[in-house]
This record gives sequence, C-alpha cells and structure tokens, in this order.
Amino acid sequence: MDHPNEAAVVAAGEHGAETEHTGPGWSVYWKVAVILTILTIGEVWVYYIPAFVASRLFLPTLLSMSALKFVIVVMFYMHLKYDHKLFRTLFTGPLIVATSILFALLFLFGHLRLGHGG
Amino acid sequence: MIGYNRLRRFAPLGVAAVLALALAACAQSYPNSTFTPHSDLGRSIDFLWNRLMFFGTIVFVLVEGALIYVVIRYRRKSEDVTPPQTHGHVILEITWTLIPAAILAFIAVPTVRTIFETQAPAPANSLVINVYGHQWWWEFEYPEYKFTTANEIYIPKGRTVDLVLHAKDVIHSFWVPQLAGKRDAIPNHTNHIWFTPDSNMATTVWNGFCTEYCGDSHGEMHFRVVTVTPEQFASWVTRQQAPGFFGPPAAPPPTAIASASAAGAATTKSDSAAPAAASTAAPAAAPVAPVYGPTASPALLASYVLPHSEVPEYAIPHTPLPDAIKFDDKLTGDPAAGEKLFVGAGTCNACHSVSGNPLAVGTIGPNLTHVGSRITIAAGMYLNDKAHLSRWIKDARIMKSGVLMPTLGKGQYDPQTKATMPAGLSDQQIADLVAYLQALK
Amino acid sequence: MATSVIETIPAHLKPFVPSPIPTTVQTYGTSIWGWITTTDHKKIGALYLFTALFFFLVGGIEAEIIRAQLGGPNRHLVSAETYNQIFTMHGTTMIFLAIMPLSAAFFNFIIPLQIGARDVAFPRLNAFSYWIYLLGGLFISIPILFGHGPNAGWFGYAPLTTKAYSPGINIDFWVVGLQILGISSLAAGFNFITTIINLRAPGMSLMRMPVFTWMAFIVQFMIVLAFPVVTIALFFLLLDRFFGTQFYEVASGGDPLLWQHLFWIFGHPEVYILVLPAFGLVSEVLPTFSKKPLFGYPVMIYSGILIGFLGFGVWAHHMFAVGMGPIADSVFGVTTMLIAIPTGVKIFNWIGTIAQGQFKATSASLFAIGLVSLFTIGGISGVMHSSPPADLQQTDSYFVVAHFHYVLFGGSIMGIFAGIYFYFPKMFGRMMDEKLGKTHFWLTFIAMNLTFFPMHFSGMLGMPRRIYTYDAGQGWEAFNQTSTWGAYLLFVASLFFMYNFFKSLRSGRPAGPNPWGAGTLEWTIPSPPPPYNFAVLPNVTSRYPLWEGKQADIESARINQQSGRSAEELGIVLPYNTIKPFLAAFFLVLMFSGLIVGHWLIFASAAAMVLAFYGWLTSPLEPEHH
Amino acid sequence: MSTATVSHHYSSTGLANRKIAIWAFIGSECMLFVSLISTYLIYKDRSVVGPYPHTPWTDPSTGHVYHAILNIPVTSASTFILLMSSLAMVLALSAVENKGKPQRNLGERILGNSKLWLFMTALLGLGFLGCQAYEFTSFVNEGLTIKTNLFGSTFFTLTGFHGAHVTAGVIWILSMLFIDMKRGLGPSDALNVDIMALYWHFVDVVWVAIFTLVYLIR
Ligand code: HEA
Ligand code: HEA
Ligand code: HEC
Ligand code: CUA
Ligand SMILES: [Cu+2]
Repeated sequence: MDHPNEAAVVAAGEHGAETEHTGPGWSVYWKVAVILTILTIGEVWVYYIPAFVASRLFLPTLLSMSALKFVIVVMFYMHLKYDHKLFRTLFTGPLIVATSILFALLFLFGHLRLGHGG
Repeated sequence: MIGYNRLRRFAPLGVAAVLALALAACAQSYPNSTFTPHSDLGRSIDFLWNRLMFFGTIVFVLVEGALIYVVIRYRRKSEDVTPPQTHGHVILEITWTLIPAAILAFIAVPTVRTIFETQAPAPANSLVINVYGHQWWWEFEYPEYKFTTANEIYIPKGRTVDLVLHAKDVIHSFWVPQLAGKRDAIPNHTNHIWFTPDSNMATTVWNGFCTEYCGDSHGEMHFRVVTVTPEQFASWVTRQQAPGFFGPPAAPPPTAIASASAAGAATTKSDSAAPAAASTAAPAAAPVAPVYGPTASPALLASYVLPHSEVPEYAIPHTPLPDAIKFDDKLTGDPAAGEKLFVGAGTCNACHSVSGNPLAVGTIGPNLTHVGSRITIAAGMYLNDKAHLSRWIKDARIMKSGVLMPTLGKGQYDPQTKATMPAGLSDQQIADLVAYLQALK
Repeated sequence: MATSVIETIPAHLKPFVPSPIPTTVQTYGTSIWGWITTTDHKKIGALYLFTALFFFLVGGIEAEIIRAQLGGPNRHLVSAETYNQIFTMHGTTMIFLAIMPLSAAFFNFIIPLQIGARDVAFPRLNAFSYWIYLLGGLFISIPILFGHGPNAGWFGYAPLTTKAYSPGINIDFWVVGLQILGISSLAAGFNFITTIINLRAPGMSLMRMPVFTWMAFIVQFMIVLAFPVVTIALFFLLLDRFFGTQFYEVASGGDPLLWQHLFWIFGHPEVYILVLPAFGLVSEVLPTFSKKPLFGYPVMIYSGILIGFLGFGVWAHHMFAVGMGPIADSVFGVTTMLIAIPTGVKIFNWIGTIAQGQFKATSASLFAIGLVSLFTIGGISGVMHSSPPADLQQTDSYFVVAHFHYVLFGGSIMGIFAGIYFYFPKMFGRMMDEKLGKTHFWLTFIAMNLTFFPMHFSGMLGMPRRIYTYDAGQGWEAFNQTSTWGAYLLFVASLFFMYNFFKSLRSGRPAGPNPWGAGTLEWTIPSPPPPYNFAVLPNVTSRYPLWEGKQADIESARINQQSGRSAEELGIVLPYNTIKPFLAAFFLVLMFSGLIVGHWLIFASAAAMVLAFYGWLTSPLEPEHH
Repeated sequence: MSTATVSHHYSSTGLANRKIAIWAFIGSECMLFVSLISTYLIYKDRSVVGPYPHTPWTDPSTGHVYHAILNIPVTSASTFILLMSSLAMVLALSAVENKGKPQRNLGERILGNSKLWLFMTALLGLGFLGCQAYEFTSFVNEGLTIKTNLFGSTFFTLTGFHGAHVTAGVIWILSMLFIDMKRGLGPSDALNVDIMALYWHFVDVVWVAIFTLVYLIR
C-alpha cells in the first residue's frame, strides 16, 4: 500500500517534449526570399512614382504588399503553416486584437474618416 | 442556518435606500443634486437616468430576490442528502442571455439618440462663453461682450449658452450638477457643452466644480453660476464691460467712460475693439488714458449684480481661516493707496488685470476688474470679505495648497519655498489693497 | 467536532477511503534562506499571499485616513498634498499590490494542483516574478512615508504627470514603480499560459479544467495583451521625464488623450484581470457547498472568454467626458453594455448552481454569496455609466467611486476572501475558525454596504471624487459620515480576519486532504501538499474527479492522498533552490532606481543583472537524471 | 526507479514549454509594437516644429532649411538586409536540425553548415544595426533628435525599440554561434535555435510593418 502504483505512473505516459516540425527546405526558402525581395523592390519603386503616390491606390497597394510580406515570413520562415495549430492561435489572436486597436486608435484621433479614403 | 435569518435584516436597508433616493430627488437641502435638472440637457440626462434606474431596479430585485430565494430554499438541512447532479439547462441559458439583451436594447436606443442630440453643434444664437481652466481657478471670457471674469459667470435664463472649454495647463473638467453634465477642459483641445437654462427658474446661484483631478488644490477649484433674467444679464454685462472703478461715485465726463471702456476691451485679447452691444461705442484707436481714482457713473453703479443677501447659503463658502495667518482686522485701508500698491510695491499687476488700468494687465492670475462684486475669492474657497481677502494677500500659499500666487506679507512663511519672506507688505498696506479690491465693484 | 466535516460527506461523494486526518501538519520550513531561494510554486504562492495581505492592510490604512478626512466637512486631518498622495497610493496599492498579487497567490498555489502538475512551467521565472513584485512594491510604496509619494491618481493623467506640472520626484517613483511591476505580471503571464497549456495531467482536457484555472487562463492572456500597452505609455512618460522627449508635452503639440487611450486600453482589461480570478474562486466554492457541479460549465467558460475579448473593446467608456464625438461615444457605450450579458450569464449560473443543491453556509460560501449579491450592484451601476450622456453626470463623482468599490471590494475582495477561507486548509493544512470567519463575513458585508452605498448618493448629489475636503452645507455630510463609520467598521471586521488568520496558521485544526468534500484534483493530495504535489500524475477522466466516481480518478486519488514519502524516495526530480532569480530581480529593480538615484547605478546594476541572468540561464533547473 | 523521469518531461500537448512561451511572448510583443506604431501614426502630422519626415522645413527664426528627414534608399537597403538575415536564420535552423545527416555535395555541405548561417545572420543583423546607427547619426546631424519634436520623439522611440530588439537578437545569435563553435550544435539543440529563430523572424516582420508605415506612407 505504501508503494505508489506503478501502473498509474506508466499511464501518465512519457511524451517527448521535442517539437517536430516538418518544415519546408531550401527549395521553399529561396523562393520566399526572392518574393520578399521583389515585393520590397516593388514597394520602394512605387514610392518613387509621384503620380502613383498621389493616387488613391498608393495606400492600399503599399499596405497589401507589406501585409503579404508579413504573412509569408510568418507562414514559411516562422513555419506557422506547418507547425502545431496551437501556435497559430497564440499568434493570430493577439495579432487581431492588436490590429483592431491600431485601427480604432487611428479612427479616434481623426486619421481615418469614415466614408473617405484614408 | 445563519444566512437567511440575517439576510432578512437587509430588507429595511433596501427600503431605506429607496426612501433616501426619493428624498434626494426633491429636497432643497441637496443644492448640487443632479436629480433636479434646470436645463434641457439636464433633463435629457435625467430621462436616461430614470430609465437606467428603472431597469437597474428590476434587475437588482430579480437577481437579489432569486439569490436569497435559492439560498434559503436550498439550504442544507441534513448532511446525508445528495442533490440531483444537474449540469445545466440550455433553454435557461438562452433565456437569461436574451432578457438582458432586450433590456440593454431599451437602454441603448435612447442613449444613442441622446448622444447625437446633445452633441450636435449649438444653435446659432447661443451665448458663447470661453472657459479656460487654470490650476486652480477658472477664467471666463464673453467674446460677444468682450470682457473677462473669473470663477463666477452670469447666464441669462432661456438663452442657450455654449461653453467652449480650453485648458491652460493640465486637464480640468467643468461641472454644474444642477444644470448639466461634465465636459473636460483639455490642453490642445477645444470642447463644447451647451444647454438652455430653464426660463422659469429663480434668479439664483449654482455651485460648479472642477471634476478632473488637476493637482494639489483640485478640491478647491469651484466656481459659481448665476442664472439671471435677460434684463439683469444685460445690466450686469454693462458693468462688466466698464473699467475697474472704485471710490465714491463721481460724475466723470462721458469721454472718460468711453475711452475707459475701450481700454477694457483692449485687455480682452481682441485686436478689433468692436463696439459691444451694451456699452457706449468708442473709436477703437482712441488713446488710452490711465484711469485712476473714482470714475464710476451712478448709472453703472446701479447696474445689476446679485445682492449678497440673495446668495443662498450653499453658495457661501465656510472654509475656516487658517490659524497660522495673523492679521490686524481693525485696520482700515485707503483704496487710492491700495491702487498704487497694486501696480507698485505689491507687484499684483504682474499677474492680475484690472481693465482700465494700463499698468495692470497680468494674465497669470484671475482678472480682478470687478472683484469686489464677486461672492467668493480663490475659486470659491473663501468668502469675499475683508478678513479673507487680507489673509489671502498676506499668505495665499497657506490659504490654498500649491497656489501660484506668492506669499506677499512681510515675514510670512511660504510653505512652497519653505522660506520666510524677508520683505513684503505690511498689514496696513494689505488693508489698503483690500480696500481697493473691495471697491472694485 | 474535530471529525465532523469529513464524516458528513455523503457516501457517493467519498468514493475512496479517506486517509485519517493527520495530527501533525507539515510546514514549509522557516529558514529565511529557504524562502528566498525557493522555486516551489506553493511556497511562492504563500509568499505572494503574505506580501499581498500586507499591502492590502497598507491600502486599507490609507483608505481609513481618506475616510477620516472626509468624515465631516472642512476637515484638515491631512493637508491637500498629503491627501493626494494617499488616494493615489490607495488606488495603486489596492490594484497593483493587493488584488493582482492576491490573485497571483492563488494562481501559483492552485493552478498546478488543479491541473495535476508538479510545478509551473518555469519555476525560476516564477520566483523572479515574485521578487520583482515585492521589490517593486516597496519601491513605489516607501516614498509616501517621506512625503514624496506619487500624487497624480492611479491613472496618472498627462500632462499633470509631466515634469512641467509635477516637477518633484513623486511621479518618478510612480512611473518607474509601475514599469517594474509590469515586468512581474508579464513574466508570470507567460509562465501560466505555458503551464496551463502544457502541464495538464493526462486526461485533463480543456473542457475538464476546473473553472478557476480557466478564468486564470483567460486572465493571463489579458495580462500579456494589456500590459505591453501600459508599458509603452509609461515608457513614453519615463522618456519625457528623464530624457526630455515630447510625448505628452502640450507646448510641442502633444495630445493629452494619447495617454488616456493607451492607459485605458490597458486599464479596462485590467479591471477584468482583477475580477475574473475572483469569479473563478467563487465557481469552485459554490459547487462544493451546494454539493452540485457548477451549473452551465461550458457557458461559464465561454462567457469568461467573451468577457476577456470584449474587455479590449470598451476602454473609452472611461473617457465619455473628453469629447470624442458622437460616433465614438455611441460605439463604446454600446460595446460596454454588451459586457453585461456574459457577466449576467455568470451571475445566473451561480444562482443555478445553488438551486436544487444543498447549500451550506460557511465562511467561504458566505463570501461567495457576498460576491454574487454585491457584484451585481456594482455591475448595475456600471451599466448606468455605460450610457454616455448619463455618465456625464456620474463620471469623476462619488457615484463612480461607489461603482468601482462594489465591483472591486464586492467582487474581487469578496471572491478572494472566499478563496482564502476555502483554500487555507489546502495551503497550510489547518482549518480556519468558522465562527470568527462568519463574524468577519457579516461585519464586512454590513460595513461594506455602509461604506460604499452612501457614495451613490453623495455622487449623484454632486460630490466630485479626489477632493481632499468639502464645504459644509452641500448636502453631503450625512452620506460621508455614514461612509466613514462604515469604513471604521470594515477595519474592525478586518481585525477578526487577521486574528483568525494568524491563529489558524499556528493552531488551526488539522485539515486533512479534503475537508470540504470538494470535487477537483487539488483535494486529492495531502494538505499542505508535498513538495512534488502528486506522487503519481493523476489520470483524469472527469470534471470533478472526486465526485463522479470514475475508477481511474479514484485510483489516482487514492495513491496521491496517502503519500507521506519524500521526493527522493519516490524518485521525483525537483528543481534546485536558487538565489539567482532573486538576484536578477534585485538588480533589475536597482537598475530602474538608477533613473532616480543616478545613471551610474543603471550601468552598474545592469551589469550585475546580466551576470545574474547568465548564471541563471547556464545552470540547470534540476538535477540531471539518467 | 523508473518514475524518476516522469515529472518534468510530461507535457499535455507534446510541445516544448519554451516554444509555447515564445509564441505567447510574440503575441504580447504585437501589442507592444502596435502601441508604438499607433503613437507614431497619431502624431505623424502634429509636430509644431520641423524637421519633418517627408517634407522640407524652413525654421522661421533662423531661416535654415531642413531636408525631408527620412532616407529611403538607405532604409530600403537595411530592410533588404534584415529580410536576408531571416533567410540565413531559417538555413541555420535547418542546418542544426539536419546535423548528422549525410552531406552528399558541396551545396549540401554549405547548407548544412550551421556556423556559417548563424554567422551570416548575426552579420546581417549587425549590418542592419549599422544602417540604423548611420541613419540616427545623420538625422541628429541634420537637426532631428529625440527631443526636437513629436516626430523625433516617436520616430526614435519606435525605431530605437526595434533596434534594441535586433541588438538583443544579435547577442543571442552570437551566443549560439559561440556554443556551436565550442561544442557543435546538433538536433538536440534544434529547439533552442528554433526559439531564437522565431524571435528573430518576428523582429523582422515588425520591421516589414515599420518600413511601410513609417518610411513609405506619406
Ligand atoms: C473589478 C473591476 C470592475 C468591473 C468588473 C467593472 C465592470 C463594469 N464597469 Fe467598471 N470600473 C472599474 C472597475 C470595474 N468595472 C473601475 C476601477 C472604474 C474606475 C476607474 C477610475 O476612474 O478610477 C470603473 C469605471 C467604469 C466606467 C467609467 C465611469 C467614469 O469614470 O465615468 C464605466 C463606464 O461605462 C464602467 C462600466 C462598467 C460596466 C458596464 C461593467 C460591467 O462589466 C458590469 C457587468 C455586470 C452586471 C451588469 C451585473 C450582472 C448582470 C446581470 C444580472 C444581467 C442583467 C443586467 C442588466 C441587463 C443591466 N466602469
Ligand atoms: C481593490 C481595490 C480597492 C479596495 C479594496 C478599496 C477599499 C477601500 N476604499 Fe478605495 N479606491 C480604489 C480601490 C480600492 N479601494 C481605487 C482604485 C481608488 C481610486 C484612486 C484614485 O482616484 O486614484 C479608490 C478610491 C477611494 C476613495 C476615493 C478617494 C477620492 O476620490 O478622493 C475612497 C473614499 O472613501 C476609498 C475608500 C475605500 C475604503 C474605505 C476601502 C475599505 O474597503 C478598505 C478596507 C480594508 C482594510 C481595512 C484592510 C483590511 C486588511 C486585511 C483584511 C488584510 C490584513 C490581513 C493580514 C495582514 C493577515 N477609496
Ligand atoms: C505670481 C502671480 C501673482 C501675483 C504676483 C499676485 N497674484 Fe493674486 N492670484 C494669482 C493666482 C494664480 C490666483 C488664483 C489662485 C487660485 O484661486 O487658485 C490669484 C488670486 C487672487 C485673488 C482671488 C481672485 C478670485 O476671483 O478668486 C485675489 C483677490 C488676488 N489674487 C489678489 C492679489 C493681490 C492684491 C496681489 C498683490 C498684492 C496679487 N494677487 C498678486 C496670482 C498672483
Ligand atoms: Cu481643475 Cu480639478
Ligand atoms: Cu472600464
């Protein structure tokens, strides 16, 4: 009676705590790097086209290019696409809260007018 | 065994609470009550309050009732009984989600409507008053009539007043509970609150408070709002527009008044001295002659201020005099000597304006042009009488924590610099100053 | 008498043979060195508890001074300057040094036990959190003894806090102190998130997790999302004050509302950080004393999550008077109202838990009832605030003071007292005195209402908050007098608690593993638990392993309850004791104080801190095992 | 005794504690940087005096003309450098993970060289910091300090905060490189490198946002 029950101990199980992520390899990594480079060049390029800067498209274009860069780094380099879905929740949850607050603040300080573009 | 018996005792408490509330809603002894609004805005808020109170009471009674019921009904009588092991009830969950949601809808709809109604721009013919919060007093500017006063405003009944709120240092908040809700005065921001005082109420005084913590003397940053008839208001405006006058009434040549009133206008931060409605028209470029000595016309002296006898008890401050300041109250002062001190040895003019006196144009402290006619000094902290004025001049820093006005009495201790004033005003000089200030009606 | 509690548990609620109630009770040992170097979550929990109770007392004494000053008109017990420091420190102490750490005491003590773990995920980080809390708490609290206490209110609105308007060092202590305390909460947040995600015993699925752990889990997320914002807001202020930046400088175009928004983006989630742990405790207490599982368990969880989430979208309801415009006012008003729905669901489910049960009035369950009844009042006044036009008459008046004391005292503190009476036996192996406890409850309950209910009236009758005195004849005297007498009575009530607490620590009746007949995992092990908590990790098959009579649960409970053996005998590896977290915390606090003391201290202590961290990170957590 | 190893190695998800913690930390950092970025954007056009980010400014008292402050070419380069450091970092991680696998050709030998890639990451990180140091000093020379105006305060604080994160990352990488040189990193260290890499990439994506929101958008 004074011996702990071995069976229960075994039932508790021993799981490896190691993370196994079958991340992508070089073949993906270099492509991602190329896309990132192209996007960066694109961003800087449009910055230097005065007509484009003045147009309504400037802001959305820049924002979507940067968002795209953000997403592919997170998905491939941070291998969120391949990793446990728990991590995705841990990251996207706060990210959603954070971006909502960013937009709310911009609205509150008069930088976003409803019904006008930017 | 303990719970339910004692819980019953709280029934009287609840009843008492409701009674007290009813009492609060009507009694005269609550001079700052928000339950007796005297303006359109006040009533809009009160309408919402009543609705909130109505639903709040229902929720309160139901929840506390249910709680008391289950605690008594399901109290443990025997240790051997095992209750049914229920885990939940879907219909119940849905019900007690939907009912509060419905209640909230009844609150939210009028709330949003009231928000848009009360925050619309003020009507065009409103009386605009620029309010500047300072640590720890209020500056009030009437741009329409071009004069500035402090810690006390008069507003005409029945005319919409649009208070435009600014702050000169930190954030303050403007609140006259009987008239309207609060609105913050924020540096680098301009805020509005507007309302129409009921035209059928009495000519009387309302207490106002600063309600945003703003440092040491936040607790002593009061003001008074006097609601008057339009006629009284017009008359009062005439007086305020006139330069500071003191001494026995004399009959000065009309031009003196005219130029003096131009001088008054010149101190109100406005370049164009456009003729004000109630004052005599004066050419803007008229050379400003210094106005010393008794200058008031009988007409001006007859103009309206709320007689001190009509000031209700709650608007008269009872702050006790600090024992630390000794002053010989028997001294009598000479206003003319006081005026010289004001712009001379007293250095009062470094911070204070008295319109009509080109040497007194300081803007750090309250405008003192008609200080003698005010009910209080130091932003509602003390009664405006000789005893308080003299001690205030002698050692304002003991009178009011953190105050910017320096300690001026000779040999007085200044709690901020932790030093004793080597030089300064004698009691007689202070008495002169007091006489001068009291004469500035 | 001595045997009554456990004997009275009905047959089906004791599915295993309880071990006899011990006659001697384990203690945690008294060596100071042992406490300073500990990494045991239970000892750290106890440290949190003692420290936080101490600060609670400090905050309480500050409250008594406030009330003494306001007991009558034109009183000058303390000067305006002193009063301002006192109310600032009262709010700051109660929120950051009393309630949050009291909750942390329970997180530390209870979470690993409830999920069947041997410790938290990062035991040394845990010790680090505590030491930062203690040292940061002293840092921010001591200046008031010398007349230099922070004096801009607990939310320190800019520009009052800038050098231009607060040239003294009072605010320096506040900025730096809060910055330090934030680190403690953040570190603990990451620690508990990891612990709850990863150290749950086999079978302890999320939907079997005890509700206290669930609420704590939500709170940790709120902490790690809310604190960074105030960290940044404070960092700006720190730069402004020490390095001449312009963030809140009005003359440079700075916007005072920036601080307000950043502060309340933190500040509103913070109030749910303060109350959700109490909700969790009550959700453990009520089922136990009703002998019934928590009513609507999944709904309780979802509503908690919803409250946590909505909590991030309502912050501007603290700013209805600043003139944000009708759209913002409407949006924030309505989102605020929405929070009442999930909160109401909680209230109703607690009532549902008692209904059809077998409610037994004990100190713990009475305090839990106290929470349900008093928090409701505070919630209703909260909803009254949530209507922006109506709030214009309420904001910054004593009506708000009434609201937040009903939710903070009536909610958080009541829940925490329920938790203390409930878990004291588990923490220290001894029972608290029930008679004294019930006296404490009734006095507190009455005095609490006496203190705070009149504030609803004084507020609506025009009394602004944060005023050091008020004039006679304003119609506020009677209400203030009542409040003050109520506060005195609260203090008397607290004496009963203190006496009970210390007496029971020393000579309370030994408790045994499960004195209340509760159903969750923490009650399956001895009281106080052995250093390793569980001799074997339990295999969880139900929400209330001690109640539902599943064979696997009974088996693990039977084993764990009876282990009187040491960790070595069981072959369980425990973390080393280590001084390094203490040193790292010590030098970190010293580094921050360098901002005030002199910049040389920053560099000297930063170097020492890095060394301490280096030693920490390069030394193993626990003995190498084969 | 066989029970010995149970305690600290049991986990409910099979994931490593530290990896969960770093993701929680990264989530928390999102709020930190959003607060900084929001402040920058809120104050964007509110400086009472120049210099300004995108437009020249003439000081009315001295008549001195200040150029638009931001230097897009340099920052574009540093942005590129930081992106490439992320590439180096994933390669370092996969080199560590695949240590001990056969390397059949030069390409695989290069890709499998964790020291090389750690070094490259640190070097690129230092390159980024170099650009930032250059940027900061030239701004100061042009008359913009952290005390000058709202733009200066918010700009230096935001980018400085990010720079501090990069600095911490570089120190972390160099320590890891040091360990690699001392005893060689292998698959059993993969977790440690993984965590470091996550941190590093996060700092990178924050820069992606900053580059667009601060430098490019006008
Ligand atoms: C524990 C902390 C806590 C909690 C839980 C809450 C809960 C709530 N609070 Fe409170 N609040 C504070 C602490 C807290 N508050 C503090 C400290 C301040 C002041 C800060 C300062 O200025 O110093 C403050 C201030 C404050 C304000 C700003 C007031 C002002 O300064 O002008 C507002 C405005 O909307 C508000 C609203 C609410 C609401 C709607 C809730 C809701 O969550 C309440 C929901 C609960 C219920 C409603 C009761 C149960 C529900 C039912 C029984 C269902 C049915 C009910 C209805 C349909 C009404 N609070
Ligand atoms: C958790 C939060 C909390 C708690 C519990 C309290 C408790 C109390 N508070 Fe406080 N209060 C705040 C949070 C809290 N307060 C905040 C945030 C503010 C705003 C500050 C600001 O404006 O900046 C405030 C402001 C505030 C004011 C307004 C001041 C002003 O605006 O000028 C007043 C006035 O009466 C007041 C009174 C009281 C009283 C009488 C108590 C009493 O309930 C206190 C009773 C408690 C005790 C007497 C201590 C008992 C101690 C123990 C039981 C532990 C001892 C045990 C051992 C050592 C083993 N409080
Ligand atoms: C350094 C500036 C300064 C000087 C010099 C100064 N005052 Fe003041 N004074 C103030 C300020 C600021 C206040 C407002 C104080 C408050 O209520 O918080 C004030 C208030 C007053 C008030 C009360 C006004 C009211 O309506 O509440 C009077 C009267 C007064 N001062 C008279 C004088 C006299 C007389 C002198 C010279 C002998 C003088 N002051 C010198 C700054 C100054
Ligand atoms: Cu001004 Cu408070
Ligand atoms: Cu809130």
